[in-house]
Amino acid sequence: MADPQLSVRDLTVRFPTTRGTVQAVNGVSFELEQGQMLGIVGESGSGKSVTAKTLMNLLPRTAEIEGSVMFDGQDVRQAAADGRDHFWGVEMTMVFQDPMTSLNPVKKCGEQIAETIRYHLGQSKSEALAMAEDLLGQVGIPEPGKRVSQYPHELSGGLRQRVVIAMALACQPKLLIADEPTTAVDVTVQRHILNLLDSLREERGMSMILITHDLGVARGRCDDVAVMYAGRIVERSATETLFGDSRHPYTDALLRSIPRIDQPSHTRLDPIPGRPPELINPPVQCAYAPRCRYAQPDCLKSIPEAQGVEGMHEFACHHPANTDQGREALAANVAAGRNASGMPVAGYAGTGGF
Amino acid sequence: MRQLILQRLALLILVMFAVTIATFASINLSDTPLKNFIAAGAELDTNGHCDAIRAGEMDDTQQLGQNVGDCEYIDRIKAENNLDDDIFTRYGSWLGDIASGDLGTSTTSRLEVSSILKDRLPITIRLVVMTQIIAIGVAVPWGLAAAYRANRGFDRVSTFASFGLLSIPNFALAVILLYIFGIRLQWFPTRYSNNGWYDELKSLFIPAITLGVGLSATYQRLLRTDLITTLQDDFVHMARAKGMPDRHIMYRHALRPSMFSLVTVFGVNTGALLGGTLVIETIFSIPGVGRELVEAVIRTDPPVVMAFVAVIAAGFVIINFLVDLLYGWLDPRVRSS
Amino acid sequence: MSDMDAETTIVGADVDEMPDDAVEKELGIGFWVCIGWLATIGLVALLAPWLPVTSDGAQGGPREAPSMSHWFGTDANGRSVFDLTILGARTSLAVGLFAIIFGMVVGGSLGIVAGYFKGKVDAVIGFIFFSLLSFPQLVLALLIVNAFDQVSLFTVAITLGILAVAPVGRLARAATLVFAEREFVLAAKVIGAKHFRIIIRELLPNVLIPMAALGLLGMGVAIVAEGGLAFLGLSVDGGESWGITINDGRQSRDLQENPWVAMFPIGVMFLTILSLNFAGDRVREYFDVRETAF
Amino acid sequence: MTTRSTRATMAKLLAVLLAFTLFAAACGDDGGEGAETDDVPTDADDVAGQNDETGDADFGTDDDPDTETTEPSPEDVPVRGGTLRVGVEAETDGLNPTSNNFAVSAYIMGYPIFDPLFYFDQDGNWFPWLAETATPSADFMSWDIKVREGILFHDGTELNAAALQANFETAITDPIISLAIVPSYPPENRTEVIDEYTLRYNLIRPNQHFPVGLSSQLGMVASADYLAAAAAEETLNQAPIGTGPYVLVDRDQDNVTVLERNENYWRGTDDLHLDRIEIYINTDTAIAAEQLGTDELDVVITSNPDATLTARGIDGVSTLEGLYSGEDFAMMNTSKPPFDDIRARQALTFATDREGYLTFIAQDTKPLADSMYHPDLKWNNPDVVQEGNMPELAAPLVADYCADVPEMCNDGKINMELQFSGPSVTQTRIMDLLEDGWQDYFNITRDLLPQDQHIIQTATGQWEVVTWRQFGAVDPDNEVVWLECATATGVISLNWPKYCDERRDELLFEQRATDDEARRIAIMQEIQADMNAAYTYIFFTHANWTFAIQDDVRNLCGQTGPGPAGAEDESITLQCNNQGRSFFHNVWLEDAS
Repeated sequence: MADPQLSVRDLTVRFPTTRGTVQAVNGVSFELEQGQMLGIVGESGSGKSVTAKTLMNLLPRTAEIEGSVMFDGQDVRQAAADGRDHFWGVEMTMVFQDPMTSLNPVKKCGEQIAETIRYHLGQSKSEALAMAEDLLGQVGIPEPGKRVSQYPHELSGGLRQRVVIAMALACQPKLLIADEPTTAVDVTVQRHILNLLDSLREERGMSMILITHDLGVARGRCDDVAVMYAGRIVERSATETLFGDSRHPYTDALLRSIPRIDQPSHTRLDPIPGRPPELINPPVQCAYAPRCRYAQPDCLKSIPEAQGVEGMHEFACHHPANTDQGREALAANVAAGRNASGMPVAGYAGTGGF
Repeated sequence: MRQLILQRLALLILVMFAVTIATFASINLSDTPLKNFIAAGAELDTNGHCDAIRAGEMDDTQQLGQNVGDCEYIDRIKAENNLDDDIFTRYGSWLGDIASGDLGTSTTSRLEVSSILKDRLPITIRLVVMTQIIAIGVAVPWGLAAAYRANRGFDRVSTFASFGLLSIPNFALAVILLYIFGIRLQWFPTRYSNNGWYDELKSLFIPAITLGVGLSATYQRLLRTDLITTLQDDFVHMARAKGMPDRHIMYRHALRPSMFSLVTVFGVNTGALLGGTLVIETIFSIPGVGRELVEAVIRTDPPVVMAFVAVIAAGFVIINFLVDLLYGWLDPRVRSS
Repeated sequence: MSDMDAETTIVGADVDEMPDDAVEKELGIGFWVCIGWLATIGLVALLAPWLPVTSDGAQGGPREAPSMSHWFGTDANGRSVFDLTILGARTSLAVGLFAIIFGMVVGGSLGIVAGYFKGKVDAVIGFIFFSLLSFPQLVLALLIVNAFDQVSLFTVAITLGILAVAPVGRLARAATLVFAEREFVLAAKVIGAKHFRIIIRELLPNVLIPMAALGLLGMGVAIVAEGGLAFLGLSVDGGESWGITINDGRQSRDLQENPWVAMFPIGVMFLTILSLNFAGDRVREYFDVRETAF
Repeated sequence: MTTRSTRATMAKLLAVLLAFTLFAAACGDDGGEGAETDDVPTDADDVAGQNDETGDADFGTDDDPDTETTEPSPEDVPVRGGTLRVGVEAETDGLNPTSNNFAVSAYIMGYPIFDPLFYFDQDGNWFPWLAETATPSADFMSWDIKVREGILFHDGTELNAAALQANFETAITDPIISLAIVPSYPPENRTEVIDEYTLRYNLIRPNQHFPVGLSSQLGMVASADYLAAAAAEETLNQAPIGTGPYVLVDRDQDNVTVLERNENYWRGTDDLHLDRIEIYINTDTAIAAEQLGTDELDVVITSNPDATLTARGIDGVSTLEGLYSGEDFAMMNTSKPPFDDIRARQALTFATDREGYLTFIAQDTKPLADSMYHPDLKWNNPDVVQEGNMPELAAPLVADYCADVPEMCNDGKINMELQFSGPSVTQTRIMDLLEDGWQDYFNITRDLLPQDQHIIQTATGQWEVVTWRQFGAVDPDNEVVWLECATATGVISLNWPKYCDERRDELLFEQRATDDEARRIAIMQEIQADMNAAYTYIFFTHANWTFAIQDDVRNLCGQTGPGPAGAEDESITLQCNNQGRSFFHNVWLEDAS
């Protein structure tokens, strides 16, 4: 097998603060083949956005980064250190969640797209504007000629997100990272946007990373899904595998929080009891244990190593769900009415129908 | 837009009234030589000589000493100065003159106030413009550099420096700079001169620096704070994700949306500077609005004081109006609302 | 009245998982150093009548260099610059303090009333503030001071106090506008509390914080303004202030041959203004008050 | 329109008072707001030509070791061209000699524009300049002044008797200037045109010194057309038209007044070396003095000790200091309490720190004064000693006074008001110093007034103690006006302290009636003793008007006026540094290119 287009190895990101060092990302590894789509799923604070921003070289200078990130045979971190030009925006680019804020309010839409083209591709202003207009058409914006000279505040949220996408695609990037691209737009346009991204990806043979807190969004679009929790990838596999046969109790909980998994969710995740852990000086234990229905005393003693089939289905859990070991642990906790760290545990109302 | 202009015009007129009435009242509170003179005449005329003279019963040259002190003279001055009118009547007549385009005449030099204004105002305007160019020219790159690496070495040093600059009273700075650059090093003239534009520019340079230094620190701090906020905005991340170079992002993306506080304070200061250069103009012997105003107040020259104060206040209102228009340029959202 | 006091909304940065570097707020050592300096100067000024300092009569020859007997040297009239600086602190600080208190009491009251009642009251008070601001500040001071026969400490303080009214008032108004919409105020209204009570009990304590920050900065401004008046020869008649002493020693000959006359008071004044500015800024930041236009 | 003429009148009123004042006192030390018109014509009895006094007081002195004077050396070859930049202490309201009061700065600007009818030679004797002859009647009750023929004003009109008359009539009907002249003339027929070039002045008292009065502002002759125009349009007071060697080309008030060579000057232009003269106003004269060092000015004229000291310290600059330019003093108003009582006046005198004044204020640039005459002058009474620095003598006097007049006292001290002009650093310093000396015996209220108002309040008697500068006239007869009883009453009193002494009046008029110099000296000495005993003046120091000059400025003291008619080439060397006044028409710049 050829080298994957993107390969992240043991990525660790720390932020020193006055209160201590924040372990935002901890030993994250994954690969992405060209033309594929990877979903990174997790709650706020799971490290998914930090991971994306590491790839995009958007982290504050105070961030301490370890591990390697290779893209098309190029060392991304080295490129960042060298301040390489025409890499981001051309090789890879990113779309942010809120189209209201990702467009500069004081510049015309066309101008914002054109400046990228002018800078990276060296086109003249008028050529770039013409290309911008063309791009706007490609992302399905009606009357692109008019939109070019409009300001962002004159467009609706959905149109704005399309402008952002057009902007991101301006220089034919090989990899697009979409960070919660639909959370901030109207429910009715969410699917349109996602479908647009999907079709654009296919048309252009572009790779994509879709970052979301909503497993439902990932389903049916992503080839692979990585679930992140507290800075680590807790489970990673092909999408269908994950949906059919998840191993990590956290994934399990996420799946259970989606009422109708075959439809894109427009509801927020039902809260999993408890809160994500502090990332400053975390205890040496499974980070999910305090909230885990399966947690056993050994979960509080060591951090579980990744297991399973490398590159196919990996997970990091001492008592994986949907295994005998997991079922035993769960049964014990349900019987005890609490898990190893004292969280109350009751049986599910219905049996999981996976 | 039209409504805004009309509203501003109304405000301008109201402010003009408020300011001129206050000025008129306070300048008329001051003792004037004239009042003292008449008071002295009245004091000496306890035995009613003036009445006798008015009645034609007495030869006026023999009374009250010198001929200027004679009753006729005093009566004439009183009449000519409307000193028997109340302050409202006198204010009214001043307004009438203004309305007919007559700013009056200086009570000492007897020059037309309009011609004094015509001489003085351009000098002060040039000084203010230079000051602001210097202040903005320093503050913008400085603010950008500080915000670019906020809370790092340069920013910390510059924060410290800006506090220092803010805290030097400008008269103290004026004295020090005048001494160093004017007298010791002799790089710049020690007084205003205007043999050609270059010469004038040179002579206004140190005064402009003096005024501009504190301002640049003020501006820098405002710009830095706003820039740091802006730099956390998504569109900045977006621009970086697009691979735009940092310089481009700082100047083309972050700067303009971060200029609201700066522009507001810039406007206020421009207005304030028109009337705030007086100490500096006095120290550097610049024949501008401020110095003339100080001298006119001290020598109690009401027509000059009134006209100058009115012009400065009008300038303040108008500049703030322009700043409001500038908001529109800065942010299209303001424009359309 | 204008858009200048429109509340600027801070665009929430999407820090997401990025750690919030907003450290626990503290005033920091710099703040306490500044307060220490201010306290020292204030104490010295307060105790000056009981200290062995005098401005009466020559303490030495004219323009003597600093020495053990005259730490800051002597001025043209042979008076000790050290003594003058201490006595000047009395005037300068008193003027600054009084001016800003006046500004806070008058401007603060007007601003709160304007912000609370809004409508016509606000329009009228706003207009007063705007007119005061459009008056060239030092000229206004000049006019007022000039209208008095005898310029006393009180005259100067009141004059500079009047200058402080508009800036403080506008800040108080803006802060009141914000707090007047808060739940606790609305709740008080609902239970039928009297306006006066709401203003005093609910609004004042909240509005005081930004005012205090501005007050520290404003005191610095007032002290500098007094110096400006002194430079125009219109400060306290026959008194001592930093501005007066600096003005006495500002001629180039003095700067060249006896710089101590101007430089020591400039230094002390600078440190004091710096302390006020820095402390004010820390207080502002501590209570998260946005930097205002004025 | 009404308002304008009103203000004009008001301004004139002010100027009147200024015209009377020889003072500058108050302010002269600092910013030269001083107005000095000392040449008030009086009925002096010295006969023209017999003026053998050598009281040319205002001359570069050699009694001060620091003083250097620039003496022209015979080998000096004049250089033609260049601009002379002169710094003066104050702006003048205008330059119309018939309606603006002339102080030092106005003379500096005015002398090059207007030739005077008469001026003084090096020995202090008058000689005719624009005038050709001055012929008194036998009883000295009238004088015929004949002007030289063929002289044109800058506007092309001719100087003749009619022009002279126009100047005189304008001046005598001007509320300001008239004050100085009206008392000497009859109400009717004051002047008569005798012929094309001769005007007769009729006086009410015999006057042997009549031409002396025409050496200053009153002797400057402006074009008649100009005067008529200026009467209608007052701004023309800023654009004077004379016959002088330089023409006004630009005047930017409070900044600079620019003069250029008059290429049609009646004496020819060969000796008018400078192309241009620029007179700059700089109220901070210490800075002005520094501008010599920075080569921004060529000459600075100042009475400020700091400026004098600064100038002395600059390489390549020399000073020409005039110590006979008048006296600095404090005076007391005897027309109202507390200083109507000699005990209060004595107490104030004794408590005065004259030594402090010399050390701190004068900084030894000028000597202590005991009377109105410098010891070098023959008029001086060497036996008169100004008291001061004896506070111990003040205590019993104050106690005594307060026992008698308790309502004027508080806490055993006499209440008094100290009036001074400003704002001015030097004035404030003087007040601080005086107050330090006086405050143990007096409760002092300060009254800081702008210059104009200070003068008016003083002239109209609304004061108690002021500081002043006065005296210093070449001829003692010119001091009569300050000292006689006649001017001690009325709304305006030139005898400021309002102190009337019949005996002194007799002496003053006896002096006026004689040309016996020994007798005049004896009289003046007696008057000095009387003044000393009356305790109305507390003399501090003699004044010092300083010309600070760059070394490349040549011939300031070698300048000449025209010789007798028909022999104009036999030029007469002029008196130099006359109380801060000077001509510049023969000056040249060594390095002019």
